[in-house]
Amino acid sequence: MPGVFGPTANILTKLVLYTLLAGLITLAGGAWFFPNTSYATRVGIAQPQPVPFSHEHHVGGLGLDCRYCHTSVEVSATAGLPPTHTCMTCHSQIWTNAELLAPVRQSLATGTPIRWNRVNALPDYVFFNHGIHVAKGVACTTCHGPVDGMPLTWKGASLRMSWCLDCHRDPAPNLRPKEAVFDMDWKPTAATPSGEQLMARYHIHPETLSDCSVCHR
Amino acid sequence: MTARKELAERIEGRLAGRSGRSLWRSLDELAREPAVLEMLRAEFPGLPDLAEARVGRRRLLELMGASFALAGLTGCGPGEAAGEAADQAIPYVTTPPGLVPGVARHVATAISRGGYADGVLVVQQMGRPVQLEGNPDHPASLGALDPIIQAGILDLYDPDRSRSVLKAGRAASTNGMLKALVDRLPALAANGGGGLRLLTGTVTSPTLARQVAALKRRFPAMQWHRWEADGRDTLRAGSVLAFGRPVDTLLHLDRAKTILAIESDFLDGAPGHLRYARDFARRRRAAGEGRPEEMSRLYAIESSPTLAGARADHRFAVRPNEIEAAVRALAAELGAGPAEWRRNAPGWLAAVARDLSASRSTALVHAGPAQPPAVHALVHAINDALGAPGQTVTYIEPVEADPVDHGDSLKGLVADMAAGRVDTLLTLGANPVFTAPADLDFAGALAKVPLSVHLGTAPDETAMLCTWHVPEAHELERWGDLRAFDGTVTIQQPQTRPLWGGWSPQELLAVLDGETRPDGHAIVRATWMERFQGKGDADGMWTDALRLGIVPDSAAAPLSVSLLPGLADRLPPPPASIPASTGGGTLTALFRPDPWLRDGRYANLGWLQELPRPFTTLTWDNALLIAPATAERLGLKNEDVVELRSAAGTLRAPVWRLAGHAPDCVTLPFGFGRRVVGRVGRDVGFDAFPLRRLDQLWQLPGVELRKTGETHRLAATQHHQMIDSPDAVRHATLDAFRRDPGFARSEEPEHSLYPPYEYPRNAWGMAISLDACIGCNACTAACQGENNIAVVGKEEVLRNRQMHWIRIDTWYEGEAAAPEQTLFQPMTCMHCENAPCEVVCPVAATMHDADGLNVMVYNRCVGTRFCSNNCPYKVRRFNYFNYAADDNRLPMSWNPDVSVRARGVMEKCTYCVQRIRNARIAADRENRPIRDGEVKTACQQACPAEAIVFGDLNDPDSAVSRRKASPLDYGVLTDLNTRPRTTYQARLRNPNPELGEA
Amino acid sequence: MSVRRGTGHSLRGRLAAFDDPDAMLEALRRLRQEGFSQLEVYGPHAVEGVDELLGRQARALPLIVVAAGGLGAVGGFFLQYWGMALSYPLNIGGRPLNSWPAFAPSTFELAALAILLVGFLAFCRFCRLPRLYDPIFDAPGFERASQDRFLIWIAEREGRDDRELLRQLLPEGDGVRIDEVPA
Amino acid sequence: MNASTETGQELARVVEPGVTALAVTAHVSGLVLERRTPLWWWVGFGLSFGLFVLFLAAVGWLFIRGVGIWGIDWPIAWGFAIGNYVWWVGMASGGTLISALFFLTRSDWRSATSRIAETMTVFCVACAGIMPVIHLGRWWYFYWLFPYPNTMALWPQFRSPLHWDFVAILVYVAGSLLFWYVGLLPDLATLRDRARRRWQRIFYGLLALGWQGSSQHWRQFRMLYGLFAALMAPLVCSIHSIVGLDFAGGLTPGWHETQFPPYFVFGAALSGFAVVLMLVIPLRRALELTGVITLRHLDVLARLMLTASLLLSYCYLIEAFMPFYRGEEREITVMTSLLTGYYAPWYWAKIVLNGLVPQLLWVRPLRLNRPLLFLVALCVVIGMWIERYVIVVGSLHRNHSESSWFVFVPTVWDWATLAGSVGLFLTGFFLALRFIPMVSMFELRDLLHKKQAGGG
Repeated sequence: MPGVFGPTANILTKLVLYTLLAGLITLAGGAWFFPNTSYATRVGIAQPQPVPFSHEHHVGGLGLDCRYCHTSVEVSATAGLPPTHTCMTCHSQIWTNAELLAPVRQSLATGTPIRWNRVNALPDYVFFNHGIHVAKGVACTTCHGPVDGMPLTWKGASLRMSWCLDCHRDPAPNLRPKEAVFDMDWKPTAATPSGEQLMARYHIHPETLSDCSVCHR
Repeated sequence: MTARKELAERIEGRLAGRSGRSLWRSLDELAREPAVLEMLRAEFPGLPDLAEARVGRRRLLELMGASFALAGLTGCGPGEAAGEAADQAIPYVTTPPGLVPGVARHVATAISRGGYADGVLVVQQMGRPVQLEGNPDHPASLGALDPIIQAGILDLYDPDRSRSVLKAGRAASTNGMLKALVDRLPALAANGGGGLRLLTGTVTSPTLARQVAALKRRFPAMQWHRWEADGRDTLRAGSVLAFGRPVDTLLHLDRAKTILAIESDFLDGAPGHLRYARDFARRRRAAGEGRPEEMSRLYAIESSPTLAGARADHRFAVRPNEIEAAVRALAAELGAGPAEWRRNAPGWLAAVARDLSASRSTALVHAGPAQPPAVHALVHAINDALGAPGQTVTYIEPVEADPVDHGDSLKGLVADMAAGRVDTLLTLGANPVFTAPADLDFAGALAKVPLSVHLGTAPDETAMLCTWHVPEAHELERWGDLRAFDGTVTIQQPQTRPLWGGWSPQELLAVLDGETRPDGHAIVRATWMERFQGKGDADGMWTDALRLGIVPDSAAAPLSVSLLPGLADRLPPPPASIPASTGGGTLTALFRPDPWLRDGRYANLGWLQELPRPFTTLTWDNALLIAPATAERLGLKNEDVVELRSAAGTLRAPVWRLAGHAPDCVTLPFGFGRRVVGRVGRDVGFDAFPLRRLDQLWQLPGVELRKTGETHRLAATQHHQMIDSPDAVRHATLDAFRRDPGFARSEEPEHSLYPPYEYPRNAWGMAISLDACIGCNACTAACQGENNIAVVGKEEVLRNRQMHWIRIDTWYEGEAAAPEQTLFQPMTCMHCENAPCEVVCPVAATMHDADGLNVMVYNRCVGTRFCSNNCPYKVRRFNYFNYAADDNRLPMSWNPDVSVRARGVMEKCTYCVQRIRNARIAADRENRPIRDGEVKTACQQACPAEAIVFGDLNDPDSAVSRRKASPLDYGVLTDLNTRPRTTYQARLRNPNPELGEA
Repeated sequence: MSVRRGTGHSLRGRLAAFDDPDAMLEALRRLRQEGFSQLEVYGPHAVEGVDELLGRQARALPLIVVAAGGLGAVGGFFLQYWGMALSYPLNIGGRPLNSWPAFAPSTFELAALAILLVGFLAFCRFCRLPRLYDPIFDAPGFERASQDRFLIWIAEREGRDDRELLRQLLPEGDGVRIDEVPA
Repeated sequence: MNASTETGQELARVVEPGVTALAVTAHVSGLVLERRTPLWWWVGFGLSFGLFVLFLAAVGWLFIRGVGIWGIDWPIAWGFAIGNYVWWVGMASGGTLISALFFLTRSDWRSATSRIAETMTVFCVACAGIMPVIHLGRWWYFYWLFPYPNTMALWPQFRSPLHWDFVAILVYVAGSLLFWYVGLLPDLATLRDRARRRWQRIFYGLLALGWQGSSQHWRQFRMLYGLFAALMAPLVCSIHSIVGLDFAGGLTPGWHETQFPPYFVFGAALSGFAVVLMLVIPLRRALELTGVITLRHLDVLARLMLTASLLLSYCYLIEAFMPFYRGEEREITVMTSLLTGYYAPWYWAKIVLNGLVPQLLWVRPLRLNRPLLFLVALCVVIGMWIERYVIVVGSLHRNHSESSWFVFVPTVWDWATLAGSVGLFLTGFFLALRFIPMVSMFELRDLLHKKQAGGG
């Protein structure tokens, strides 16, 4: 009685086995790389907004200071979104009937706030505090990217736990003098103190910064 | 009792809306009908958009910022802690002045309890109140708070609160109500307000008093009635007996060396009890702090256990009728009464009397509101004989506005109503249909009143039976003023726009003055401008008063009153030992307010329902409390349902044997069994009011119990109590302490295989003084509020799944009949340095941080529950279900600084890490270390007795380090080498040598 | 071309079937004496002596397995040490970062895992499994090799005709028959 | 006397006279290949499957609502799930011990029973593996126990006994599966070659991976099998020691016991042998295997069970004695409450079922009385579940903190999960009965050959 399988069976077996192997490898690789794709992190992907507000224009162009709109960034956990009122301080004077700004005017008129689409969102169990970061010389651009170059705002960094930890474990490279925190195009000069010096100056102790309770309560 | 049954039927009739189920159902359905919806919208700009989708906690914060209307009373808690996808950020249109998003503000105001003010600081986040803390500047709270006041925040956000005007129990328009009232005015004006009656609870509000006075001028014939179900009539009457005039008595426990508490409520419920607790505890702690001579001695005589009794060095559990006899005998002993009173005095009395008179002028006697006027009169006499006035007690003008006898007042009202002499009845805040003595049949009389308007924060029994119900603005939503136990005035300022519109009593009263859109702010301000006039800058004083939370030096001046002679003859005859059995029974029933629900007004607050009652640790139920011996005699076990029969009627109640309860009497806590109440308070406990009669408000003799054979499961949180001093609770007498100061210390295993970790920055630790703890549960409530601890409900408590992070363990020493002493031990996470829980977690969801906190990371927890098994203190709590989501509260009422835990996650005390972290951030921003006392845990803050101290162990001068330096300091289960950061200071007792080591 | 051990049938040969393993052994011995080197034995169970006669041993497997165990242990321990002490050092209940005693059980288990997996893979490799098709399966009566017959496969020697010799060596009958194996 | 000598000879025989290699092969493979599925199979499978559906229902509801549907409370946060896990994994040990340990000891009686035992092991381990997962409050995050690089930069906490356990069960699953499968290879080849229906030839052909039975195959096979056996024996001990450490690693009085590792190994062995007996006794009749599974086998298994029971009883004695000897107050509290308290009935049930009942097996006639033997085994299996229940719950309900003492009351869902897991096991086992040869044919061939050689 002849055997069950023909010669092709062996080739097929090999084929199947190697495909499985390849599949496994791709899966693993995917699992490794996917989280860091901009698709997963949303980094660099501009968010549509009810009003196409351009940081590029307001910050890069007009040179508005971050704090003009994000008033509470130095004292509070949240940087604070500008109330409609803030927009209208200027836009009651200029572009008073620009089509683009209709929602803003309407908001002020009806007293219903503008619903912006969130760009940087953290889960409820993460407690981030802007005030302390600004106070310790972490610049806006360090996390939010070159905001002055964003026609529509996008996410500057993945805001992943591992990403946070990178800096919390070794802050030095990401520090700059307090005064320069809001400076969009700041470059370290020979005069600028090193990260280590800044850490000393601002009493930053990395050994305490990777505690879970720093961000989770 | 027919009247009651009939009442029940009538209420049911009113409730029988289209759904036929409950008022709320019918209202919701009504609200879904476009027409009604339109009408309601017109009425309330703040009415929620019922189509609002569910919103997470953090999102809600922003929404809140936008406006309350947007907040969307989505009635659902947070779901899985993950952030929602496609979420939005919603800024203000215009930022309210002085508001910084994400930064908490503290605003001073006051909340009333039984009419008296407790000063609070409201913690505001994004312009909404999220928490209540005590106002340190307020004499009645001194920064502490009791559970009831803390629950005020829950009350504010209670989704079952009254949302619209009701006519005969159906949603109606405010204008209709206004019209009805205003139309009545001419007629009233014509007959001088003959048929106009006002019914309130205890009122201390100067504004309200002013308004009533004004109204009286306009309608001379109108009358103002008062009814407070757990009021203080007896004290008032007592002072009238003694001094011929009503006075309030202030206690100075800080000066009292020897105290006699006659079923006194000075630790649990009396106006100023927080203050009293602090003064008392300070003197109790004295010995441990090296001043043994200052330690006070407390005697207690009582039938139904009180917190004061639990802290007494000698506690005498006696039958109710024996109390007055004892007090008379004591009066005689101290020369404040005829010698024949001394007859059949209990043996211990002489010794007590000697001790009292030995410490003249530092002695103090106080009796609780359940004691008859005679006792109070005698107490005055005794205090007088002891030279207490001016020393340990001071008398002041009654704080209550225009004090009257509530009983008589209500009786008169009902009589007139029944006789049809009342055509307009305004009920402000009170709920007489539920709380009035049964023999009056208030409901029956109410039916005869053509126009009855009820003002209340929730639709209650009275609201259902009045022709109109008006939603009352919560005390955090309105302007008003209140006086504290010592007369200090606080001006209440609104913390938020009324969630559902709502009127303040002042505003409603103003309507009678013809104003149809009265302005509460103006009314209250008018009062004070008037008073401030001539004292200088009135506006400045007004703003100061608002800022401080008190009107400076508004406390009442001491009053010098003298005993009228011949007290002995004026006293009503003492009750016969056992009154000629009226119901055949030989037992006496004692009516006492439930410690948390009081007269039932807080029945819909989950925190209070689930907060264990002192001694019994019962939740979600009241029970007929009875002495173990008596229960033995009657063959009753816990949870047996008995039928209680008396002349006043019968009722069925489950039994709970309570160690230390006096024999031959039973305690019936009232405040449960509400008929018309929100989702939380529905069908909880039994209603004791039906047995309460005007002439027998506090005790009902001639009661008998019949076993029904049924049982009713009672949800207690502690199942093993009677034990001879477990190692965890250590105590000794003052003498023993003098002989061996270190008695509490236990040797710790010094050797460890592990190299110790260093905590160079801070080493947070806690010290809890059993000497100070009075077992009031304020810490548990505070923790629940601060840390977003969910309410789980009776079924889950029966499974022993309550979530409280800090619990009060109760222990008895001695035998059940008359325990020698009751010990309270607040138990919470010890933050062990060698934490057994951490090692066994397979995912590192719990670990130590650099400051030595035992940290719990909820979002990492997978729920193996090994940590709970391995925790020797059993202080970890597990979310067996999605409790937070099932909790009946608005999303906006959670504390935004703390994660709301999801299903399947372990949780526990974190030493309020969110507060520590905020302090750390503040300190780091200023590049300075955290100051001692800068971080207060919620439990520490709320504790009236200063039993809990928290701070940095690295700082030798910190309060906590000093506490731990006490010789009484000891750690629990340290033999396991857990090295707990929380330690206790042992309890000391100061017994009278004459009475032996009782 | 040479015979690939254990399987090779790319070249012609003959298949001698035996009912009794001892007869098979006897025959095998004779074949060896006659200088037949390219032989393979098939049977429903292992027969003592065959390996000796064919001069083969399975030395590699145990060595590989032991090596795998060693690597598994080292890797396993390092994984734990890395996670607890290097990658994210945390103060867990005051225990040392390198709590080696606590790492011991997992280390053992991981070593075992390595042994199991590597052992199985190595086994497959040496037996060249899976190999669903093999010409030998087509040999008539080969299916009995997994039931009750013992087969000796004798490779045809280059340029020699052993038919005669084999007929002498392995007389047919009494449970012995010889078949030609197609290439 | 005649009769007894006869039984004497019977007991000496691992194979009844007249059984030939081909006959065994034909019969065993026939069971799988030709024989019409018998009624008893359909009935048994139907019932098991019913229970299995119950399991799915229970777990489904659990996933919807949360572990709160169980009776677990505070302080007793572990309940049936853990008890069941230990129970199942304990029974699993039976197969591994018989086929691995007694392979090393070259015990000839092992051959006929090893397959049944190993198959049992595989499905027991499956049941065991599920329990810890559904036990989790957030089961959907169970993969956090795997040490894999992640965006949170976090690792599992390797110090936790639970993590040891996780690793151990993982390895044990892999081990028992491989051991079982490798042992099957030659038989699968036999089936492949005997099969007539096409699907059977393909099915078994694929499973057999092209096994040829060449001397090369056999050589590697025996080497590997030997190595695996040598590994599985310590492995099975290690996993039960680790399960023991799950408890001993905690400081709950009643758990914190240095003797737990061996304690759990003995317990596992006991329940393992018991469950093998429970399967073998009916199967040797149902599958007409009396020829190869003789009274000798039953006798040996019975004696093994007795031995294990004695070992375990010794542990019970120590467990009860130690607290009083140490005078450690809290341990005394636990022990006394076990002896006299709420859980006393369970405690004594475990003593009787695991300690006393097996003592019957001292008497040979009782050992040979199959129904009785079956009952004894059943008692032991139940007894071992109770033992785990008492260990998990009994200790927790008298923990260090008196104020939190409480009891555990199982809910209907607890019982449903337990019963359902039995269904899961039986469903799998019945399927195996249908498609897997229940006796290791090649080993028997080997055995018979040796017997002939040895002139047996």
